Amino acid sequence: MTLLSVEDLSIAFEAEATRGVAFELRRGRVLALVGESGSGKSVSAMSILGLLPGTARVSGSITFEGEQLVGADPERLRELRGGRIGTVFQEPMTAFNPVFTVGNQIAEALRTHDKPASRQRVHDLLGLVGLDDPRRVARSYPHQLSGGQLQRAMIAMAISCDPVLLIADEPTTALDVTAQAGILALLRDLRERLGMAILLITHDMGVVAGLADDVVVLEKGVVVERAPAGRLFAAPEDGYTRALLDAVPRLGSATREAIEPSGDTLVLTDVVVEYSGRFRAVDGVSLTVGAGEILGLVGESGSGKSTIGRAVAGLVPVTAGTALVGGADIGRAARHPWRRAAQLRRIRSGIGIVFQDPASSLNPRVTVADSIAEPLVLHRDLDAAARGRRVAELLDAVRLPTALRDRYPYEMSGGQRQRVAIARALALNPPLLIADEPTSALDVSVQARVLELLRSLQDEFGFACLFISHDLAVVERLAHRVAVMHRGTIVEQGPAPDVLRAPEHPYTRRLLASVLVPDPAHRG
Amino acid sequence: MRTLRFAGFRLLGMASTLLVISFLTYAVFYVLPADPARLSCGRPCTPERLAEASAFMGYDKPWLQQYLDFLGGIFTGRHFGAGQAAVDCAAPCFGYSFRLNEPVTQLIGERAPVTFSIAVGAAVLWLLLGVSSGVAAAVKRGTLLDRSAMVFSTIGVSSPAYLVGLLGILLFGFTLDMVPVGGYVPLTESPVDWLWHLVLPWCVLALINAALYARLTRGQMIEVLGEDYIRTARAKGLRERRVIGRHGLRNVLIPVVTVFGLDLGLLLGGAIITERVFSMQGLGALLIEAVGTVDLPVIVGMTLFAAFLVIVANFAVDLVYGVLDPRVSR
Amino acid sequence: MIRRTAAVALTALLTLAACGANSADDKKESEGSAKGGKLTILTAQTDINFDPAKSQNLAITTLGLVLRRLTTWDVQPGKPAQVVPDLATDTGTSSDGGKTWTYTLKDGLSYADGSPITSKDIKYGVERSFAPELSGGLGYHKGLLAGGDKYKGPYTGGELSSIETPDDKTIVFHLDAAYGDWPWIVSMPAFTPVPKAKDDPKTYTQKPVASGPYEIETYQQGSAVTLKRNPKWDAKTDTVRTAGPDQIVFQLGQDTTVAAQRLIADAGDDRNAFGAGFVPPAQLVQVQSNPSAKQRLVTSDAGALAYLALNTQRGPLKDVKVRQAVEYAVDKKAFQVASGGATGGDIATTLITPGIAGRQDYDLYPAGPSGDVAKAKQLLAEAGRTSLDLTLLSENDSDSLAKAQAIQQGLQRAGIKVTIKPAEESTVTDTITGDKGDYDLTVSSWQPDFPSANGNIQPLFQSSEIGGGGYNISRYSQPEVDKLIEQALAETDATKAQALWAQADKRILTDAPVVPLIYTKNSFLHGSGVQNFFVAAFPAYPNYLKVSLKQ
Amino acid sequence: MVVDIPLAPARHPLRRLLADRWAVAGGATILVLLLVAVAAPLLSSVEGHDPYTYDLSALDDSGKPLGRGGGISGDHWFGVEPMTGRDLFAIVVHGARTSLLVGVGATLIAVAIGVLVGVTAGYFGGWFDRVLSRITDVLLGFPWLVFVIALGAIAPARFPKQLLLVLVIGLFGWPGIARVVRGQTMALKQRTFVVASAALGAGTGHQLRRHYLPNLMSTIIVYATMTIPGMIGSEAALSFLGVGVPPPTPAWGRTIGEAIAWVQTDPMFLVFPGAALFLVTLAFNLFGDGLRDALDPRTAKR
Repeated sequence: MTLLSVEDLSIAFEAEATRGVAFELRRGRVLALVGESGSGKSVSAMSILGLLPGTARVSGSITFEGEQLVGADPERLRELRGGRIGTVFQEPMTAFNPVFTVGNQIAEALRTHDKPASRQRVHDLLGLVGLDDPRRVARSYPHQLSGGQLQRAMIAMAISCDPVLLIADEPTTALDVTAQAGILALLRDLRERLGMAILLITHDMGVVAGLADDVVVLEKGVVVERAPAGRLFAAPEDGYTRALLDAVPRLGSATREAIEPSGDTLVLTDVVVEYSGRFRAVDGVSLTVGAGEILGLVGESGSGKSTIGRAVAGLVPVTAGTALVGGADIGRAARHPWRRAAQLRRIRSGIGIVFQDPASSLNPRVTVADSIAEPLVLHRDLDAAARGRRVAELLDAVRLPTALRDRYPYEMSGGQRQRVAIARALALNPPLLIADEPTSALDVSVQARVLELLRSLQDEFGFACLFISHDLAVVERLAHRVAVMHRGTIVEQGPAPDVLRAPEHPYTRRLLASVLVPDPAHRG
Repeated sequence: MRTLRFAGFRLLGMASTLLVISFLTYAVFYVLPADPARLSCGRPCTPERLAEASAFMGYDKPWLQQYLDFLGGIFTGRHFGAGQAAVDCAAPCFGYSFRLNEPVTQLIGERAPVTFSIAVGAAVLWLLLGVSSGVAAAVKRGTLLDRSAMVFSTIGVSSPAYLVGLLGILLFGFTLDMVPVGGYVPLTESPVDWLWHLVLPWCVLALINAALYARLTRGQMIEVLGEDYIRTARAKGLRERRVIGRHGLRNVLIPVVTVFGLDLGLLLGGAIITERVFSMQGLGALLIEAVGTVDLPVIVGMTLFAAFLVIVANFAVDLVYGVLDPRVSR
Repeated sequence: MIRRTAAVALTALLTLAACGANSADDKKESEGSAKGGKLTILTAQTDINFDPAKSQNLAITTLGLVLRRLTTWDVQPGKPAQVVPDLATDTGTSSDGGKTWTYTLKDGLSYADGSPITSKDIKYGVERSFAPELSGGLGYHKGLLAGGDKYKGPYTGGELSSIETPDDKTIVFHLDAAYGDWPWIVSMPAFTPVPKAKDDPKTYTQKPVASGPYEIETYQQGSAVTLKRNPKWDAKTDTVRTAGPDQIVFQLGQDTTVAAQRLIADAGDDRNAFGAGFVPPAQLVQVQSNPSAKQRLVTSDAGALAYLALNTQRGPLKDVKVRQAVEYAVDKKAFQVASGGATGGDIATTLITPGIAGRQDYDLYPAGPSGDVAKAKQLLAEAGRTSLDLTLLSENDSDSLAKAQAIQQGLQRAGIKVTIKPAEESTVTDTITGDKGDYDLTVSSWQPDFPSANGNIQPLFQSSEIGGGGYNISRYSQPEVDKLIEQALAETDATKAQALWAQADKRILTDAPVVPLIYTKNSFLHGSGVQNFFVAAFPAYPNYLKVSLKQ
Repeated sequence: MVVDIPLAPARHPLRRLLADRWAVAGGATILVLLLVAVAAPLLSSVEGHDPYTYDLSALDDSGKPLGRGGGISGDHWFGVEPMTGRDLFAIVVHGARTSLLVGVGATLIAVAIGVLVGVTAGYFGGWFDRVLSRITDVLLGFPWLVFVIALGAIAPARFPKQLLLVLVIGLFGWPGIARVVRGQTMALKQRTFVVASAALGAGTGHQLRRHYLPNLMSTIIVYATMTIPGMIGSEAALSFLGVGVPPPTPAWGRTIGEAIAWVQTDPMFLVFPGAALFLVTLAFNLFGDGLRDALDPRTAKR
């Protein structure tokens, strides 16, 4: 029985966002709308709720339980929202109003739809979504809870009025793998128990495989393929779908064998990093990265992996222990940034660094060429022509056309920007590259290409690399060796195949178990 | 424990700020070319009488000594002269005005109700006016209402307070004879007259400042309306009025309160122009008068009081901030 | 302050009785003195100091309503001001060649609390004015009473032996030297009775023990003072106070412009109000086009001298030729306009003001009202100056600045550049009466402290009055003139003295230390319900004691 | 909203500014006023008067301007000043010089100090930031009017009052911009490209020059534009209170202060300088608004 039927849906703002989108969702089923950013999947979902900005022009038809929603009375749409249709969003941290308690916001949803909003009911709902201590959660403000807890609370709010349809817009994207696995399990369970239909919006094929019955693939606002999940993963028909699936990093597909490094580029010994004298972000970490070797540093958010990256770059002082880069102690130099400025500078000239966010990795007021040339200006005494030649070389190395050199960051895509950032990091041919989640903000297809680029660059230049990531599959593609971090310490390290195939530490095992496999047959 | 330490540091900071300000004020006004003793010299003012008056008031001592005496007086109180006619200034003594024959603390107590009446009333009015029109403009963004609200606020921001005030007196006081043309009646004496005398200054101050707050509120509200939690609130089916009035407004109020705290300090500390325009003898008028007559104790005491208010206002803002925004509560 | 606010007469020599501005209307009104009503007085002052030891108040204004003295002034329209007995039965009998003065109190005098007024209270009142803690009042008696220079007041110094009170009705003053004007001295606030038992120096400024027809009902710092009737005051013992209104309210801190506008509008309570301050020029103009207000405007006769003082001890101004050039260059007409035009005053050429006995009219620098620029330039050239750059110290209010600018632009015409330095009133006073003399020019006005030529000349031009609080603000020092002044002071024959003062007047102006600008007139406004409001020739302030309300 | 709305093509800020009618009107008015200020002597000489010379023939005996509208005539375009007969057009036109000079001058000082304090506080952080922020907070609410009045009284007569005003208004005017700049600097400090630059070994000078200042520039320009009207207003308020530019140098605030008393007999005396002051403030506010909208990267993104 059809619950939701979308036909010939076209949405336009200043430019066209979707054209002729159509799909059907039946009671109790899970339909996934899949696509990369800009594919129009979120816009389509928002149009169902009537939550598009006033500038949007919508045409076509959306029928929910036989009722036409396009052009419907706003008051009627309001009643449906949170009533018959629940919604879960991507960022639980920002989706809750920071100034009210979680319980308060859930009760508000109940009251709005004239449901009894007793404290008990709120606690029951929070219990239903698997939160251990519903009373405490209800009393808490959003900033006092973790992302996973908040997402569960958000789901509790979405299902508070017994909706028949749940729209889940990237419900796990902002979460750690273990939390993500839990949320997916919860959604599956709720579907079973409450018989809801779920409209799942995601870019992650792993999530699709873990939850969806049917899949609709969107590319640039147009539906390119529509199929049951099993068939789609087994035999994708459309080229785009195939490319999308191929780009997804799969654990166990391509590990790299360990190499014999000629010496150690980075040596951390019992490194401790404390923030403001209290909080220990890193608690006695020892590791080495050999010359020409890529060490994958894996861990969930808050495990301290990024802090290690920053400590190695001298951006945060090391509280105790030593951090030697090419034999020089950057940890000590960073403790006295003024007294040891020259030393710090010298060590830093041997380190390249790439960060996560391509949107802010480049100075918006500076051209591509000037951004790449910055390290040259700082550390090499080159004339303008020589710098220009080097910039051209680097652009070439990261597979960017030299024509881009005079562009500004806002004139480029995220992937292009990240390539520029890599070029800048490599400008001085540094012996050590620190890559801190370099691809996690990119679409899968872009991510695959950037990873490929990094790998070939490493082959070509032979730098040592500290590769920090939360994504085990990504790490597996690049790293020779892997270190797993948990709560500020390294719980396990060793050659990549050993750690990722035959983990010894229970935490590593749990981590691996949580990784989603983009195959519906592997549902946990 | 941490809270205590924080509060301790905060209080220490406040005290040292006040100390620095009092010292600077003393230093600046001490170099004024006028002799404060001459005020109390009488006529004819012979050099002997002048010296006598100067010694009585303590102006004959080195100025650093005078400053230290002043500081001491805050904690222990002071006496000037001897015998039955000796002038007492009980602790906390922020100086004694020989021109007005009253301790500065008492003077401030007497004048403060005027200034507070102006400030509090105007502030309430301008907050109501500013925030509500700012919210309305943000919600109806791009409409005629929004644009006319913003045109009015630009005009308001561009108008000097004294000009508006004086024109207000002219129009409503003289021409239409609707309100009194300045002056102040204590609330305790006649609440109706009190209100009647304050209506015009309130409106003038409120109109001008509301313009600023309307712009601020509008900008903040537009920003807040773009936040995820607003979308969440809508997605759970809340009525638009509740989305704006509860989820939006609460978050908009946080920056508004910050700005407001500072403005209130400014207003309390020196509503000089307002009081002058409306012939009200509040703290601002007291201060101007004191500067004109080199009434040094009043100047120093008042400046310190103003600084104190500003610092307290800052502190209060921090507290309110903590209440409004659970993320910063320590 | 002598210069701007209140002025006090200290001599029995009286001005002529001409009083054109107080026309027939006022006289008709003065026939009846109705009782009752609430009178409002609008004043720019923000506090009223009722402590007689600290007050510089005129006998006919605020303090006179509440406090009585040994003698007081009788000021009535069309008549010269006289010193008349107040608490005393007469204006004093002298003996010992004018060194001893004896007064007897009237019968049936009592304070508001019913206790009798005694001569000991007056002695105590005078004594406490010597206390440094209570300084700030009019202290002329301090230099005249024997032993006054050493006495420190009753709180620390015991009694002053030169004042005797043989009984409760009699008081005797012993002076260091003979002083014929003593009856005027005892009309000053310090000669108010203060009962020792009620003397709390800390609160007496707001809670004096009333002896006059009114006592203080409420005192609201900075906003209002309300007077109510003193039931114990007996009209039979008082010849000068009519005590018309039942209640008198002083509204403090009133902007003079706003106050004048209110009085022009004449609405509500303002009908029963008058302004204590002069009407500003703009409102004088406004009054001209308002027949009702025009009727309620009262203008005094030409009185106080407004003049430009040239600091004779500074740079180019040491040269008499330069000073004379300034005499010609000044645009007196512009100054007159800036002072309110014809209602602001008459063009002045002499130091002794009209109405003072013995005044001789003359013009040493005949340049016409707008000055003689050519002559000024010629004199400057003779002095070897092509240009001059001077500072003018001015008070920082729009009226003073307007006047300063009138001077500025006048001198500009002769190539004399003037920079105006505005400062607060007290700063100006301190600078011009201080010892340093850091200014070139300043505009001042002088109401004679004595309505005698003496009052016009001695305080302003004797070399002993330079600095140290003295008002010789042109810092003029000329032995010949000093000698003339001493001679005139010592002269007991009035006619001879007047001739000497007139001689000094001319002699001084040949040295051009000051430029006489105008003889100012003061204008006041009152509401339509106010009657018996008049401004006599001297002092040029309204007589509060006689004002009543139409009933 | 996280809705993936396609990026609108980025337009150049200048084009966006030119598309804003009100901003263009404000900018044009500012230009005209600047021209008027620069050409003040020329303009008033075309009319035939300077702002200093008395013209008693234009007044009646009481000092009131002869003729209608405060003496408006072919000879005196805006009429004359009561009590002096000085030409009001010349006064208003020359007053623009005073207002703009003090307004712009004080803004330059305030912006210079504010940027210095804001950038260093935000950049260095720690106790340095805490001390500077506290000073900023206190000064932001400080009754500086009192200090200005007192300083006017103690400054030597020869010290140019205009310069004193510029200095004093500027010295008390910086806390606002310091706050904004500090906030922006702290935000920039978190931006990856700044962190990356530090990780590359860039020194303080390089970072400030290369990364901070260029990205703060639009904020600074917008804020400066929005500050000028406030500064002009401060000068006028001080002149109104009688502690601003000394006479006879024309200043709108002082003329307004004087005109208040005349408003019932000679309203035009108030209208001209009042309108001029209002107009210049309004123009700067409109222009500043437009500039902010045009330069704000957030509105640029939307």
